[in-house]
Amino acid sequence: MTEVRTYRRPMPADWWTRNPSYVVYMLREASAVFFFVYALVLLWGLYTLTQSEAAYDGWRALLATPAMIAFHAVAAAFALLHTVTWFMVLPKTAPTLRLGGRIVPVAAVVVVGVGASAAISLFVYAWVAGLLPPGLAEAVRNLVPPGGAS
Amino acid sequence: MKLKRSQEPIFWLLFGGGGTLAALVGVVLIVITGILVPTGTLPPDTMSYAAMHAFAATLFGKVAIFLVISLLLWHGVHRMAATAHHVGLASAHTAQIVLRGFAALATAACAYLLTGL
Amino acid sequence: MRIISADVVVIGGGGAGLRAAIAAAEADPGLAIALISKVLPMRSHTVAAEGGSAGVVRDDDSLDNHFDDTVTGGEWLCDQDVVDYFVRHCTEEMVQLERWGCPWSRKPDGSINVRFFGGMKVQRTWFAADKSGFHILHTLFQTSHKYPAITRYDEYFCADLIVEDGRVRGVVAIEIATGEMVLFHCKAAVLATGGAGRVFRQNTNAGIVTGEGMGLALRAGAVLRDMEFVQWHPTCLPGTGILMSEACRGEGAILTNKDGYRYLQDYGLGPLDPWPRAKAMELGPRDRLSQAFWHEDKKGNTIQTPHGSAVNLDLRHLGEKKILERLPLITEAARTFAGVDPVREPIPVRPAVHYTMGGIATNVMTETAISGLYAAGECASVGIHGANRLGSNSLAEIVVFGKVAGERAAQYVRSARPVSPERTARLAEASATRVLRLLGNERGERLAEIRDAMMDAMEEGVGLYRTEAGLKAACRTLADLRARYRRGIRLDDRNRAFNTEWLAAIELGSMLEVAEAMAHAALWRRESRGAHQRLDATARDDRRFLVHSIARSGGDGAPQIKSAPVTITKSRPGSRVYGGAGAKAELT
Amino acid sequence: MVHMTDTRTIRIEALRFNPETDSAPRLQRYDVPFTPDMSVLQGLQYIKDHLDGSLTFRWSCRMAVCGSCGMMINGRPHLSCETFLRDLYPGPVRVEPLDHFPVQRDLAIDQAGFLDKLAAIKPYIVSAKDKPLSEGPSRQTPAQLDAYYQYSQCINCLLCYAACPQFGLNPDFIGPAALSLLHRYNLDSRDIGWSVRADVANAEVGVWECTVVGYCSEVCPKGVDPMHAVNENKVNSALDYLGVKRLLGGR
Ligand SMILES: Cc1cc2nc3c(=O)[nH]c(=O)nc-3n(C[C@H](O)[C@H](O)[C@H](O)COP(=O)(O)OP(=O)(O)OC[C@H]3O[C@@H](n4cnc5c(N)ncnc54)[C@H](O)[C@@H]3O)c2cc1C
Ligand code: SF4
Ligand code: F3S
Ligand code: FES
Repeated sequence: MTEVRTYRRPMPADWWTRNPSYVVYMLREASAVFFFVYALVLLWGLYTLTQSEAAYDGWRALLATPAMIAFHAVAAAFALLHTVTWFMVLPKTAPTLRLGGRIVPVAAVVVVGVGASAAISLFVYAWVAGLLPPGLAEAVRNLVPPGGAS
Repeated sequence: MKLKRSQEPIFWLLFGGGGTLAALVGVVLIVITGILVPTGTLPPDTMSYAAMHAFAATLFGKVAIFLVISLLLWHGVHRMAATAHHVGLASAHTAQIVLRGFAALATAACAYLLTGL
Repeated sequence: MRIISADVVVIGGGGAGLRAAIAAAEADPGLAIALISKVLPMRSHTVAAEGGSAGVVRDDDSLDNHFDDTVTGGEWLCDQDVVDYFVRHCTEEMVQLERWGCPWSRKPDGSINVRFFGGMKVQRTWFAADKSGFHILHTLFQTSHKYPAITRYDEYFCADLIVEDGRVRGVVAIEIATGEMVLFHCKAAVLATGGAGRVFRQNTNAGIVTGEGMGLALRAGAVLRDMEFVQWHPTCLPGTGILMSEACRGEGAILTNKDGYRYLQDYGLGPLDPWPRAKAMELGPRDRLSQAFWHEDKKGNTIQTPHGSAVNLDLRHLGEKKILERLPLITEAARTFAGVDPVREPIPVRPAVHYTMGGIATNVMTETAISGLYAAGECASVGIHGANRLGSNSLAEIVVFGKVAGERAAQYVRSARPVSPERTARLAEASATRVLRLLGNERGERLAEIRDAMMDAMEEGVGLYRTEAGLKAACRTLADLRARYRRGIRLDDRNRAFNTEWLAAIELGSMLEVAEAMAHAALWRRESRGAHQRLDATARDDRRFLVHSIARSGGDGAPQIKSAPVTITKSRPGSRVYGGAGAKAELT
Repeated sequence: MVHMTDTRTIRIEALRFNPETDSAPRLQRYDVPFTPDMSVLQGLQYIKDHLDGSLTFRWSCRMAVCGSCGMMINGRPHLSCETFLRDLYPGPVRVEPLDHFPVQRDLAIDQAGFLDKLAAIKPYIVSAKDKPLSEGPSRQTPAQLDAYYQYSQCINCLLCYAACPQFGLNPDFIGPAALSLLHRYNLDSRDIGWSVRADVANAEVGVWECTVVGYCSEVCPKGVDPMHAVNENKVNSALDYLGVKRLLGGR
């Protein structure tokens, strides 16, 4: 049999720069690096917390350096990108959602998801900042006994 | 065609858990711990040694800290392994072994530290 | 030359070929079945069929209705014993496709939905949205994976049949990827190579519909039947010929001329009301609708487009919801290829060549004149279409007779006597040499020149309306083109691997022979019947021409045309009327 | 309305590769006169008929349904028969074989790998019991039809593979189209479902090779949304891994 000769084009390491859709994908994936580093920063904080107050304060001083604040600012932006893209992909892992026979558009899922995320964020912020309405604050205190987060 | 069963589901579930957590609270946590508290925008004792100690002493606190740190790590390494492969840094397999090994160690360390509090 | 041994070789991976291969595999799982196709099976032209496939299911329908619609539609040139077999087996094949997963459109209770097609008394067309052929083909192709007896040879181009002592012995093919010549030794072969619409310029057919099966069979000693009957589809986009399915009209679309007038009422298809009505106005048969266009055009009532005159196919009154739900492919195609949104504007359409009623002559068992050689699908003339095919009968045909061909071939293998492979191999070598010679020509014309001249000759002389003078001129031109072809075509591409220019050159040889058979048969038939309309013999002449035409190869010369009897069992030739007159005729 | 007869000229740059003479592909340029109704495919046919008969590409239906004519047009996978030169004017138009596939010749890629994958997913109805044809068609409600219909629209054009970098990096990846067809049969009410094709979905080269790039769904000309098929099956495969797929109503 005559062999079928073919040419296999190489896949260069920068393939993802050739197409805007790939660039967006890589940016989305890059958010993972920030979560990873952020988790390590927290882990380091936890470690200092087990050591001594001085060590822990040292960690907090590190957090207050401009470089670290800049890092967190960028990380927050990527986290936001993650939130939006996560809800774009989420409906793809479930059977096609239908409401009254019509397919629910991805945009609707994103709006609901991002809305939920915003609500939770608001709650956490209010809790930490001590801005919860009294009734809710009481409920939270029952759940997380004194000392809480604030 | 040779088909070998993938062990991916377990890591994918960790990735998915981390991704969902990150999507819901990622932004607010980073903003609070990384920007608002260090810049003093929130009351100074918000993350004080005493407050955090007390928080980590509760069961809720332990679980919350553990989930945030470990799941974000597992989430992170999952995509980082793929990206490392994408840009030609390592084969998908090597990247997974290295990064997942690291995540496993860090998870263990986190659990260990929390039990000490 | 590479040699492969098989029991049955099926040439063609369209609906007919796949159904034949599956039938052979089911008849005898121990057979070695080779399925050869010049394109991946799912690229075959069956994929483009839109409207649907016939099969009696409604309580108010009957096999007799289907029989009558078919025979009347074919103006009594159908072999009625074959039509009888056909209508009795359509529904079963539709159910079979359903079992294999074809996503037929359903009624709310989950039962099969059927729609109207032109020339039908009762709705009988099974459909899968307007992608019926696509779904049928993919269902058959995917289902064929269930049968280990079938080995596919995708992108193998069949160049010749080897026939010894009146029996088929082998198939010579080119493996396209490498250009290697391959001989398939076989005991039986099924031709399922599709139609020949590409011999005309304006046509609805895919690029692969070049009539090679007919050419191969003709050269091997089989005969072609009823080649003068070529169906024009009345509603195609000017220029590309892309089809706006009959399903549009089945769903209620109307045809209007440049003044917005529903001109079909002037051509024996009216009156207008009540509407919709079976076999009237836009639901009349294709030949009548195409012919009405020709007259409207002559009267100057058509609109002018850069690709010739056209009339309007208007869907707007159906409403956006129904249009999008029932005719998604049409909507997409009209938007993409004509730049027209059918929800808002009428679609300009004109007739284009659509279907080859004639083909390799077979009996009801799909046997050709060569023993061990079977033919099914559009390449065959089994006898059900007569002078004009009824819409949605050919998708049914490819499965009903594809199955027969596969079963018959499997059965034939059991009785086939052993042969000397050396002699077959020698004949194959000779055939390969002939094919390879095309690659070596240092001088000659460009392929496209001869092909374009052929298409012009066919459009000009063998079109919707024919005359003796026009046909004679076409015959002369075609003879001349064949001589030029023999003198040589000079190819730019001299490579063996994936040389599509070479394949096109081989195709052109078959196309010229098939075109010549069409022209000569049309010249011979001095009457007007169904799709064959002569301006110099406008009446039907049952006394002289209630017979099939048979074309036999004349070698390098013109084909010889003879007649053969038509089998008439229960339906006596009557007049073929539609519209109000048709309803009256049926009452009496 | 544009005048369909206006003729302009556009440059088409085609990637050429001849396995008999070339060791690597090269670009060749052609100037092609075109009218506003001409597709890229018709531009290539013009070249083949009038300028260079050796330019090799696949086509058949020229109405976007047979899936033959996929190629990279200006770096993006398209069906060349439904991509119009007027939209690419003033050009140049770069046409290349579909990314990530081995090139057979010029714009023709090697499709054999895909055909093997298609065979591997058992692309046919596997039913619990054989009902004789005489019992007539099975019932399938419009809702049951809807459940899989979208995934049955795949024309096997392979644009999604050209869009998927994971396939580029690992040619063994079963890939978006084959996995969509796997899903199509699993979702069909006439099929016994997941268990029949689980081995393919669960495999290393099955759904788990996908990293949710999602470009496959962007380029798909038939709205199949292969990304959805693949990722819905990650959940199925994970449940199967945990041994709860059946408990949770998996067929
Ligand atoms: C646009 C359109 C719409 C239609 N709609 C309908 C409809 O609604 N209802 C209906 O009943 N009919 C319809 N028809 C007609 C119907 O689709 C065809 O008649 C039918 O599909 C033909 O099927 P086939 O299997 O005979 O041939 P094809 O599907 O044409 O298959 C031919 C096969 O032969 C192979 N082949 C050919 N030559 C060679 C060679 N030399 N070597 C190797 N292989 C070769 C090809 O690769 C291909 O696989 C339509 C036709 C068109 C053009
Ligand atoms: S899923 Fe879409 S892009 Fe992929 S092969 Fe099928 S039709 Fe083409
Ligand atoms: S592009 Fe590829 S990675 Fe997944 S979502 Fe589509 S298969
Ligand atoms: S030629 Fe058939 S899809 Fe383009």
